[in-house]
Amino acid sequence: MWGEAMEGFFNISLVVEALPQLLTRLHITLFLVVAATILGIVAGIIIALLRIYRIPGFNQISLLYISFMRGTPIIVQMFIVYYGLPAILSSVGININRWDKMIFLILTYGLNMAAFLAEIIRAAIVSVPIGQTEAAYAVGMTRLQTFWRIIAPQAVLMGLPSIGINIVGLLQDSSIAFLLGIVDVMGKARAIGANTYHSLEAYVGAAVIFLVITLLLEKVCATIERRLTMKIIGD
Amino acid sequence: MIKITDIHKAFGKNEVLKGIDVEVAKGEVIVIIGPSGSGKTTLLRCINFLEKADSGKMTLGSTQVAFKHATSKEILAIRRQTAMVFQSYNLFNNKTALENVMEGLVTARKVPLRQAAEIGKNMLDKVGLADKHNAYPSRLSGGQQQRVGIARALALNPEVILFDEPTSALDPTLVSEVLAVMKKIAQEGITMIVVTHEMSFAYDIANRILFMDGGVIVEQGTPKDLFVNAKEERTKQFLKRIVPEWSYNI
Amino acid sequence: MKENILIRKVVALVSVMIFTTLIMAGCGSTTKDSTSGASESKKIIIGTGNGFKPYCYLDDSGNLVGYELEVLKEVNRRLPQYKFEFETLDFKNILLSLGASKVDIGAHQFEKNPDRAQKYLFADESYTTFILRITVAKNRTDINSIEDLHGKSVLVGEGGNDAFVLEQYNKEHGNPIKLVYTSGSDPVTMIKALEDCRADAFISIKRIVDGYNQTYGDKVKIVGQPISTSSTYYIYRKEDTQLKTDIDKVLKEMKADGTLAQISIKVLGGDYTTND
Amino acid sequence: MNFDVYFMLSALQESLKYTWVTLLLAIVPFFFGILFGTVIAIIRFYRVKVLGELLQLFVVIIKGTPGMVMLLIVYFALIQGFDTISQTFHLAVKSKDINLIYIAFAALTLTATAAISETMRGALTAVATGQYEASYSVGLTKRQTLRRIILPQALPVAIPVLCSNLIGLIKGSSLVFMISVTDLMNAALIPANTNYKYLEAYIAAALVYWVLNVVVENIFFWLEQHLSTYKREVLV
Repeated sequence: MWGEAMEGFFNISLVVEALPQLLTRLHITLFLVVAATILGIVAGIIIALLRIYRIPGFNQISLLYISFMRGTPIIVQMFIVYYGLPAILSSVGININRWDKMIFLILTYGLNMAAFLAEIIRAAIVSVPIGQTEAAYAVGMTRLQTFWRIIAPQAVLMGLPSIGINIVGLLQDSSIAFLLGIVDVMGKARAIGANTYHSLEAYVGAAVIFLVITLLLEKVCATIERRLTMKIIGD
Repeated sequence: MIKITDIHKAFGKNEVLKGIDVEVAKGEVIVIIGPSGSGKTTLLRCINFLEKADSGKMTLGSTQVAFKHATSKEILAIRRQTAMVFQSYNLFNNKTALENVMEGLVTARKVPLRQAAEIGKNMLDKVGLADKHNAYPSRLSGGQQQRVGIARALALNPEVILFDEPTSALDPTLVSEVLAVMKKIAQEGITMIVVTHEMSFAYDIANRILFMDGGVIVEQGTPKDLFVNAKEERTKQFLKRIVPEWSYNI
Repeated sequence: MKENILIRKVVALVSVMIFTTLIMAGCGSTTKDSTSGASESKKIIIGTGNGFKPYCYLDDSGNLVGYELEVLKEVNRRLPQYKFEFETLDFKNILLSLGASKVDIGAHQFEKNPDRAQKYLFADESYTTFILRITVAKNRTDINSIEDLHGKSVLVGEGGNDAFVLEQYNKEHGNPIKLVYTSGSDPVTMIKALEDCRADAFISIKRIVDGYNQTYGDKVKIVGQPISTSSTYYIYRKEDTQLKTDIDKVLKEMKADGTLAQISIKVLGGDYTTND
Repeated sequence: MNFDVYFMLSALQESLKYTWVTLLLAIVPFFFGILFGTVIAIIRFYRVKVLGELLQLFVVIIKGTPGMVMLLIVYFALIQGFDTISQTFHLAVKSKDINLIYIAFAALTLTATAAISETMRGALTAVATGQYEASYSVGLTKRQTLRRIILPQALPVAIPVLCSNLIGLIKGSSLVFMISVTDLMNAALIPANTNYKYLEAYIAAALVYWVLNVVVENIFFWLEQHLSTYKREVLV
């Protein structure tokens, strides 16, 4: 009875047929996620450092920024970056309006991720005991050396699980990038749906791909975490 | 009153307890000494079923259990006749000193609230914390926390209290306040099994001292038997290493 | 002082990384589908969709195809002073992109209405007709006209012509029809809703409904007279009157010499340039 | 680009009318998510055989599936399942009688359950093992230990993450539009359909979301302070 009723709407063999087509667009999804992650981590570190070093006035700005990024749907942020940013920049004579869409998407997802990561990174850096800094100074390290050689490696270990969760979240969020016309995995699923009217099968195919990437991401994060733990704390 | 026969426990391939027999009479104070890794703490934890021993039997009062096959009902029965004081205190972080002491009474033993509070206050007074009833553990010093831990054990009025290195996490300056409390309750005739590195204290309060090494009881006897007239070479070696610490105090 | 050096170094590092990312992004982009033209010609970006068969959609190999593309390619052939490039966007974002000068023409079967004309410049010359009809489940016999929809619930696509027509009708008749907004891009949920009697009808055009029935097995049908006959137009920014005039002129020619009808027959399977 | 402030205000008004739908769509799944998520977390934390592994699989699958796909799958599965059952038992009630919002609840609850179960598992891990040992040593049962000692300590740890979970739900609930439920985002967008002023509509919706989420954050901050009295004392 179930099969009968679903007939015409869902055909599992179409999911299998959709998979190879969807996989041809996997590199776009992955590129977006990787590029946005790099941008997000770097910008997150900067915001975190500026807050830790209490750059005057920056605290308020960054709090507002983080609050907005956390508090509004990413789709709105996408529109603001894609449409608003060029409008603002064009008023000072810079025309970025016709840049590639991918750049705006990377900016959107990267800046969004930075807001989430800034607090995680800040907490991770602050959680390294003060004694570590003192010990580093005591053996004659400079401030920069202390940060990169002593504090950062320990902070990474603290922050890594949260960063992993955020990357998985970013992957999920990337499923609306097609709204700007990017044909990534989800965009391809929609295109297949529009072409064949079998959208459900195409979406399920996309979900399978997302699921596999999520699993791989989690595995990679767990491995890195284990390796780092062994390297820093010892077995 | 407590009788443990042939207890074995291994962690993987590492055999920590290699067949130990212990018998404790009511009111007796037993102190277990020995080098670290000798299995002292494991023995205590097995008695309270915080670790599950691989084989052996135990009789506690009227309860008789085989370690390996104890049912959860039997485990609960044993736990309700024993109490434990931990090295790292393990006070309930979300409860005040008084609530910590009352928790076992109210929840486990179903003692009415008012009566439990009465007992709890008495016990805290007894360990010298009359003014700290409503303080949370994070507000207390290590010594104070450990005294709450002792009050919590006492309140349950158990057949036996197990002390697992109760002073080794404490600052040296705070050790004496805890030892004083323990000495006081030892004199009240409460059955105690104590694992400790405080030799002079052991000498003071123990009715009997067990020396453990490599998972077995090497030697046991009164403090004098052991500290002055040790028979076994391993005992002598162990005591020699720590002699400077205690010989002055005797 | 040291703090400043640290920050400066970090900022420098980041700038390099962002720059690299941007360059990589530039290389990675493959979404533009350009038509060749003379090198001195003016570049015009067409904003269209990629999920509306048979007007603008992606074929199996991911190329943009459909009626919108074919017509504009022909237009471009006749207007060598321009060089058309196609940019695909979600339906709603085409208009946003037009307003933000990201694209120069909107081509996604847009219908004219006064509200829209306030903000954008509509062409005078249409290039397709859009005849909307009521679509119901195969076994329904009680609905045959728009009056029969009073008190019924009708699925409408957000931003679509169907929604607009019914909203107007409701405005004039005191809201007799219950409109249920859907994403519109997923016919599966819409047809399922009709089948389960969750909704009573939706509004569509005949050739699309035929496509649904081919795909899902005969589940829905068109009933009654058309509820609206309208045409679709290109949309421009207010100031681009020259572009609009040029294209209008070409469209008129294409209609006169039968090219537009030919394209329609080839792509849509019938001449839908003047009637449905 | 000319920005129509008046239209934005009218879109704001529309979205305010539907804010309660968004709140409902977030709070109901959040509530059930905490309920089921905590149970799953406890089962996985104690490594219950078979069931624990099955639940792990469940959590992974849900976490890895984009919300939109989840919603569509639940929509079809629920409607179909419901009609199949009602036909089998010759019930008069049909799936069309169920309000679509319940289907949205079901789909969002699945998402919330998976996310919150991870939150709670993390929080349970954060409670030191000594707390269990102490509880057992005073004779508490496993269940008593969990309820009276472990959960009260895990909850304050979980609160900031739960807050993020709830905010995620509030923002993510706009997907229900896929199955024709109107929430605050789509209420703002509907008037834009006629005049194509989508940017104004999106910004109006964003403002409502922002205010809503700032309020949620403050409530949770207060809750965290309140629930962890025993921790705060050390700071005073």
